Amino acid sequence: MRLGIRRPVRALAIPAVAALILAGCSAPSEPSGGSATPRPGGTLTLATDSDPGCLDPHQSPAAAALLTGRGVVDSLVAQDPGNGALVPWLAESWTVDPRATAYTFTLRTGVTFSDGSPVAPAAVKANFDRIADPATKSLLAAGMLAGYTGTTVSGDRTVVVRFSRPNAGFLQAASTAFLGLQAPASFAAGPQATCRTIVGSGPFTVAEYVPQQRIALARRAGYRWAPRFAAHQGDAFLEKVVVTIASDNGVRSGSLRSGQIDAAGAVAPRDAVALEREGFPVHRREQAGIAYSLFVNSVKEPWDDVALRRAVSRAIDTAQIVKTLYQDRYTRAGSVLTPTTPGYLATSTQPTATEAARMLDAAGWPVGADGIRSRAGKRLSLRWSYVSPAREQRDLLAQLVQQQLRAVGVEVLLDPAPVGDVIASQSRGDWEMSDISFLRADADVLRTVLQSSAGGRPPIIPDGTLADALAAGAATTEPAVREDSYHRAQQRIAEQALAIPVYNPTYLLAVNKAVRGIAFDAQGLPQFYDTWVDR
Amino acid sequence: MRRPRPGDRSGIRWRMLRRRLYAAVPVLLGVVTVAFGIVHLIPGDPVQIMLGTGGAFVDPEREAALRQELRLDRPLPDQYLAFLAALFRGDLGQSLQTGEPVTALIAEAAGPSLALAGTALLLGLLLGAGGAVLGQLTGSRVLRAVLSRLPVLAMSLPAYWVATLLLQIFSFHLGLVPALGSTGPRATILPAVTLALPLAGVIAHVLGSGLRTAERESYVLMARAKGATRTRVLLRHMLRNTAVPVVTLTGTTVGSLLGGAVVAETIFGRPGLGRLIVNALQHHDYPVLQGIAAFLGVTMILISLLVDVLYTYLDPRVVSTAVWR
Amino acid sequence: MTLLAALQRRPDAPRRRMPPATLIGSGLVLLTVLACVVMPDLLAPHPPDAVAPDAALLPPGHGHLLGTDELGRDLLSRIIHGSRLSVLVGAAATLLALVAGTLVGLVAGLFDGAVDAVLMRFVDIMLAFPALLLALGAIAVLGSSPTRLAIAVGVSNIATFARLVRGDVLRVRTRPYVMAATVSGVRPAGLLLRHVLPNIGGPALSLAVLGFGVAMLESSSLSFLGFGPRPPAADWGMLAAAGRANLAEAWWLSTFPGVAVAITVLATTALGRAAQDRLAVQ
Amino acid sequence: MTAEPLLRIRGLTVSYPAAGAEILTSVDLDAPAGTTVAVLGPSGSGKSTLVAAITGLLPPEARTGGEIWFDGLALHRMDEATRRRLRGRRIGTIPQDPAVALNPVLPIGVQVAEALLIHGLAGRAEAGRRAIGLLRSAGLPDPESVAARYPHELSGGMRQRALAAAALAAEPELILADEPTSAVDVVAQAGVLDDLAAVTTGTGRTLILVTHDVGLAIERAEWGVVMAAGRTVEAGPIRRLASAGEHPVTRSLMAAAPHLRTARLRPGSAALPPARAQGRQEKRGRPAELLRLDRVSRIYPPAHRADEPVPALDGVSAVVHRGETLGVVGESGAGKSTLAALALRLTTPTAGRVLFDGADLAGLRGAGMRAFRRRAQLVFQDPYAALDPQMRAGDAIAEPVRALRLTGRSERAARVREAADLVHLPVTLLRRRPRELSGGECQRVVLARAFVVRPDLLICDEPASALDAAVQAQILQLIVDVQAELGLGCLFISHDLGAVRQVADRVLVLRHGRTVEEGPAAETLEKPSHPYTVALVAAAPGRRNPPPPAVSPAATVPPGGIHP
Repeated sequence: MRLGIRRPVRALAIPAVAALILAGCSAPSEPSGGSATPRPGGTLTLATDSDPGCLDPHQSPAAAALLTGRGVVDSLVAQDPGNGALVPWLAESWTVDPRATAYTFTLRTGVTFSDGSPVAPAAVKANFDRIADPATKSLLAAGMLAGYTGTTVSGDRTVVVRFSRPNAGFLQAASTAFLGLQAPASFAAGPQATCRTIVGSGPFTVAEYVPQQRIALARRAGYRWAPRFAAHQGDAFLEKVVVTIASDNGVRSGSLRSGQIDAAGAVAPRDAVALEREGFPVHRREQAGIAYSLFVNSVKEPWDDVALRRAVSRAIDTAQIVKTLYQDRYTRAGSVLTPTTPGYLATSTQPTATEAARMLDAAGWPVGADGIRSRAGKRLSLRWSYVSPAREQRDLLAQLVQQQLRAVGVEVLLDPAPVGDVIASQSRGDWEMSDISFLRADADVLRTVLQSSAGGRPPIIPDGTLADALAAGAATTEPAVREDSYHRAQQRIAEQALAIPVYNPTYLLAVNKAVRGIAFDAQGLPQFYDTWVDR
Repeated sequence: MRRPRPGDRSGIRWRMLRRRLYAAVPVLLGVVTVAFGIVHLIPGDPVQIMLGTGGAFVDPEREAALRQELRLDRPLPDQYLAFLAALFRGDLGQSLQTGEPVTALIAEAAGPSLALAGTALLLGLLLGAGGAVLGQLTGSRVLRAVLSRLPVLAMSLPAYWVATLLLQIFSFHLGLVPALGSTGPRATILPAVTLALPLAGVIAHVLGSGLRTAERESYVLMARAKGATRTRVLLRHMLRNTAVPVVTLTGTTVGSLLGGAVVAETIFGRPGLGRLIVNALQHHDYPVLQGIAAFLGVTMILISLLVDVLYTYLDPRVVSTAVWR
Repeated sequence: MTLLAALQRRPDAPRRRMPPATLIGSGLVLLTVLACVVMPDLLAPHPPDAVAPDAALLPPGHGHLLGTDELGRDLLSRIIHGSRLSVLVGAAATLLALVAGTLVGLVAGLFDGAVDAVLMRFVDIMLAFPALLLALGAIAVLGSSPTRLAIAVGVSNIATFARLVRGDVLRVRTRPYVMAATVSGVRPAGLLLRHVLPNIGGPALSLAVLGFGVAMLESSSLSFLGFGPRPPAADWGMLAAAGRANLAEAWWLSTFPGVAVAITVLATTALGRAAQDRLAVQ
Repeated sequence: MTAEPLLRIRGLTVSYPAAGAEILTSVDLDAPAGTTVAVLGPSGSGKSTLVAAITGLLPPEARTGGEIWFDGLALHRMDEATRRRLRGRRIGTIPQDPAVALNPVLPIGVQVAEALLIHGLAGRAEAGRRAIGLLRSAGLPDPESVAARYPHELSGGMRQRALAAAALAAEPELILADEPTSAVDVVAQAGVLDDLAAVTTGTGRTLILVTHDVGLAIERAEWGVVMAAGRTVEAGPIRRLASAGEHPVTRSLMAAAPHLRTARLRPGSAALPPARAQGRQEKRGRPAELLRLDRVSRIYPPAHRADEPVPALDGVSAVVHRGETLGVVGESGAGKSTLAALALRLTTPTAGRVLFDGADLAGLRGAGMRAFRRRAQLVFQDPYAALDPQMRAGDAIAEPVRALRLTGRSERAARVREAADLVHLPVTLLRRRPRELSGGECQRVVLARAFVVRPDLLICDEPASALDAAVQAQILQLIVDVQAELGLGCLFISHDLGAVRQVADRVLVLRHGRTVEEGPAAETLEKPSHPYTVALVAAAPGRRNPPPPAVSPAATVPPGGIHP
């Protein structure tokens, strides 16, 4: 789950305008035998790797909050995971003014929250006002409403959401659960309360939430307003969805094997291979946004020398990494953006150690006695502080990279640290090498994540040329212009070796044969509205 | 010969207890102070970390506001006094991460922790005492030898290792107990066993050597000289005399069972104080850390009081020595 | 640290002679471990950090006695090199705890009244926290590195040593021979050096041997939780932790490091208890 | 001797193959029904092992041989279960030390009733009632409350009585009493033995009285069996053994028995080499006052505010002159040890003054203090406890010299050797550690440590009571000799009137911290005036004994007697 944050580095996630669409969803062939027609009823038990901490997507930035939140809250618009198009949902139509500062939604009728109250313009206003209100301490959603000046109710079906400055990303953002609509009545109890349970208009309701343990969803009767791309209309098939939290990979896959659960989310590639071998269908979804990439701080001596950065990027054998650590279940990154991200442009070159070594020699860093290059008594080394405990074997990845760079005479000092410390040092700009992966279905992520210097944080990539390109992309809603500027941005990053793309994060969901109708939403998270159990 | 009036026993017990209570006060203060101290020595800025999760959207005003709201802008002494005052009101503040009241978080985590600790304690006592007693009663040299070595073995096994193995064998391969579901009696078995093993070892070791010592005591010989069977001697005479150190240990162990079960909790994905602590450490969640430290401190002190009371029932001498020293 | 408290020998406990086989076995184990600590490079068949992606996750055998990890590194070699961290940290921690603890215990035991009261309160306070927790706190303050790990573990165990030593001191102090020495005009310092220390030193030392095992368990647990030394260096706790990720496919990864810890602790414990019986307070 | 003895032992052997030790090599014993048989012998002679062998409570690793017949039953062939049914039911045992023989965590009543319950002689309630009766008949006042109490709440004497009650609960025919009174005050001692006598004589019961206290044996038993080094060396009517014992061990035992009539030991005798014998006379000066306790009181602060303070010593005055011995007698808790502590300034009086050579001890500091330490020395009750287990005998003796900086390193050795042969301690033993020495040897080391600084005042706290009669005699003789030799003033504390009589010139009788009577030893102990003293003297064993054969103990038994 790249979307949103579980702890540190995914810290910086923001969804945005979806443009192009997420291909690369290879669903395994549904097992033959068993009935083909969906069978209502039954419970699906799913193990996932992290606890949202707070269920309310308005507040929590956690991807985990979306996994369950999506089933409970509906949004004004829906993003078709098939083609990424934004289609009506709670709003049956909408218009945007040219400057992208005013969005007018016409609401669908007859829609009610599970507490019985109607999804009316007032409710929409209540939701957006609440998100924007600092008291809500919204860590992510508020950012999606950047420049929000207010919502006006015009007529019994129409609302206008206004922004002080262009917010081209708002529409797609409105399709995420982060800006989903919740029953205003539930706000009264204050932010704490909605962390424990949320009330929406979705096909499921929150039946139980035991932090660090499980979240149970119950089917809501009389659900009539599924987005059109859904496989069926009406009530969800599943009577109950129980999401248990098990941070340990082995535990999740082990539990699936031993039949203790029906589905294991965020499966480790190696487990996926094993599970497939044992006949468990594994659904795979490559995600959009910033590929897992390494960054060398280009303002720190001596790494301000582009030659060195280039050498390093050539020396890192990403093919070996994805093969060794991810059994090619994750693909090599071709650019700082993943292929499924709008405006993606393959930029990466073939890594060659010999070439890298040559470049380093040329740069005037001879290999020392201990095999590490140095110049004027200064060793050519990089301190890399990454988050521990690491996920996706990123600790091993770090050690592999360390060895690969050592081979060309670059010393890497690994410094695994608690989340807090890593973030702290990043916000101080006090880092030499760091890593980020980051989901968002829009290239604008490059600006908000790598460029933004908000909160006094020095940008991860301070580069004028890049900044201009990204600014251009953000200023317009014109697809052609945007694509062009993002291509320039990626070229700039590649040629300056400002980022070293490693792999494309991918969501792996393993299920037992009885589970049918697994679907992913546009963000790449599994959804259970169409899911049913064949037993 | 000075001796308490026979009837006076319970009175003495309470006097003694009161004295212990007084003694506990400074310890308590110390505990919370240490907690406060350690927590504030931890490098790193909690606000930065909190806002860090907000990513690109941090604006300086909100940071300052937060700082103020969390009293982090005040000098340390002020924070300390505020902390004590709040503590006195039973208010442990709010988590920097979730904003929930710390008391709530602790209450939440304490449940599973207590369940686990309780089960582990029970298992440990059963296994440990059982092993020691069996080793004492059995005629077979072999069994006796084995039982006298097992404890140290049990103590030497790293918890993380035992836990992982148990999980593999019993949950995944045999599928006897669930690895998931965190709580509930069946899911508590494996973690409980993990914690119980070393505890059982400790108890068996202490009880065992205690019994071997008691065996030579002349009151034991006297009892046998009256014609008592080995079993009677063991149960009626030796056990109660050797119980005291075991009780002491059990008491001191509870703390590590409650707060020190991090490893087991991590591996079995259980909620609990241990994980709460580690998580709080990683996010510099001062209030939570202070809260837990204070909570555990109080718990331990209460337990040691309980243990003291237990002594007075187990060993009449304690009552008198407590007063007639 | 109740574990260590439990291993303290009751003064009145009967002496038990340990079968020589056990002692010899333990001795050999420790010698082997020591050898690994002193000259890992000579004993390790492969360099510990050499990755060989093509040889990833090989089961035991095939030129890798204990198999290989996800990066194709030889597990045996990593364990051998890991011994240095594990053992040295354990030893350093124990030394710290022993010295500091003994000091506190002696002072508390010798000067009754205020000094004793204060010190013991202090000890109570430390004992009120589970050892692992204290260590975690210390780590959080100090930051993690082998040295700091050792300090953290050591600090977390001072209280226990202090407690135990004080107990011995009090017992020795009240013996008639100490009174006799006083009558003979021996000054306090003399009492301490000539009578108290010799009579508590033995037990304290043998207890330290046991403490070493305990410290190793504790420190490896900390590394297991991710507060260990910097990769690629890895002590046994870290190795076991790393192994868990792929336990289903590669049981050996976390099994063997765990075994290494277990047998080392077992061996030291055995020797420690033998020593206790020799040096027990009469 | 009557037809078939109730207990007949033939060629009994007990050994520990593992340790390679043979404790009993050959023991024969006949105990006619209805009689009292005393088993005598120095410690280490195997008396207690014998008792354990009869009850069948030897440690599992022990190997036994020979025959034990009890009322026609072959105990030596009997299986554990059957034998267990005899224990407590037909064979009762009264163990040695009442302090540890009672289970500290069970009420007295329960422990007394236990035998009844075990052998199904009574139900719970019934047993409880009978326990109280037993306690009453054992001579315990207010048995109901005693039954409810715990051992630590009773005095030694009461405990011993309770033990007897427990042992006799099931009315066994054979009673084995192992040193039943060695740990009790004289007065209590007499009481317990009278009770035992009461239950045995006439009731046809047989009592086997194991003891090292010959006086007591002579007084209480018809028959005697003397053991030495694991074998019975002589047996017969006790009086014959006393008057005409043949075996040297018998004779030395008898000789060492304390007798109130025996006069104060005279210095000299074989104990002192002639060389020193002369030197003695010169040192005799006219007695000058050495130590004076002037109406001293010592009040210990109560452990708890609620209790009233308890005086351990209350306005006691005493004087010790050079070359003279003041004996202090009284039960434990009478304040004897407090007196010693005050005299040595290990504690300070809460009232009154302690003067040493006219100087008030309270004023002593630094150098003055060390000077005093040199001149006043202490000899302990338990020699093993008084020596640092880690320290070699030689170093222990040297310690005061070193601590007080009396001589340089070179002379020190000489001083030690001198002190050693002053107490007849073989120089070869100086390299040993306490646990490698016998009780007698240890006590010699302790004495040597006291003498090495050539003190003026010697304070002996029960110096011999932990030792065998034979060794005891030697130690007492030694003290007397050295006192004469060095012209020591001596404060001799003991509850053993016999011992006091042998060494003291004057006696001070203490009770509950107050002086009861004081005067010249002979008069006070032979015609006591104060009723309490009368009771004490009456209780003391051996007052009806015949005077001993003229045998010098030191001549017949090697120093230190038989090693444990």
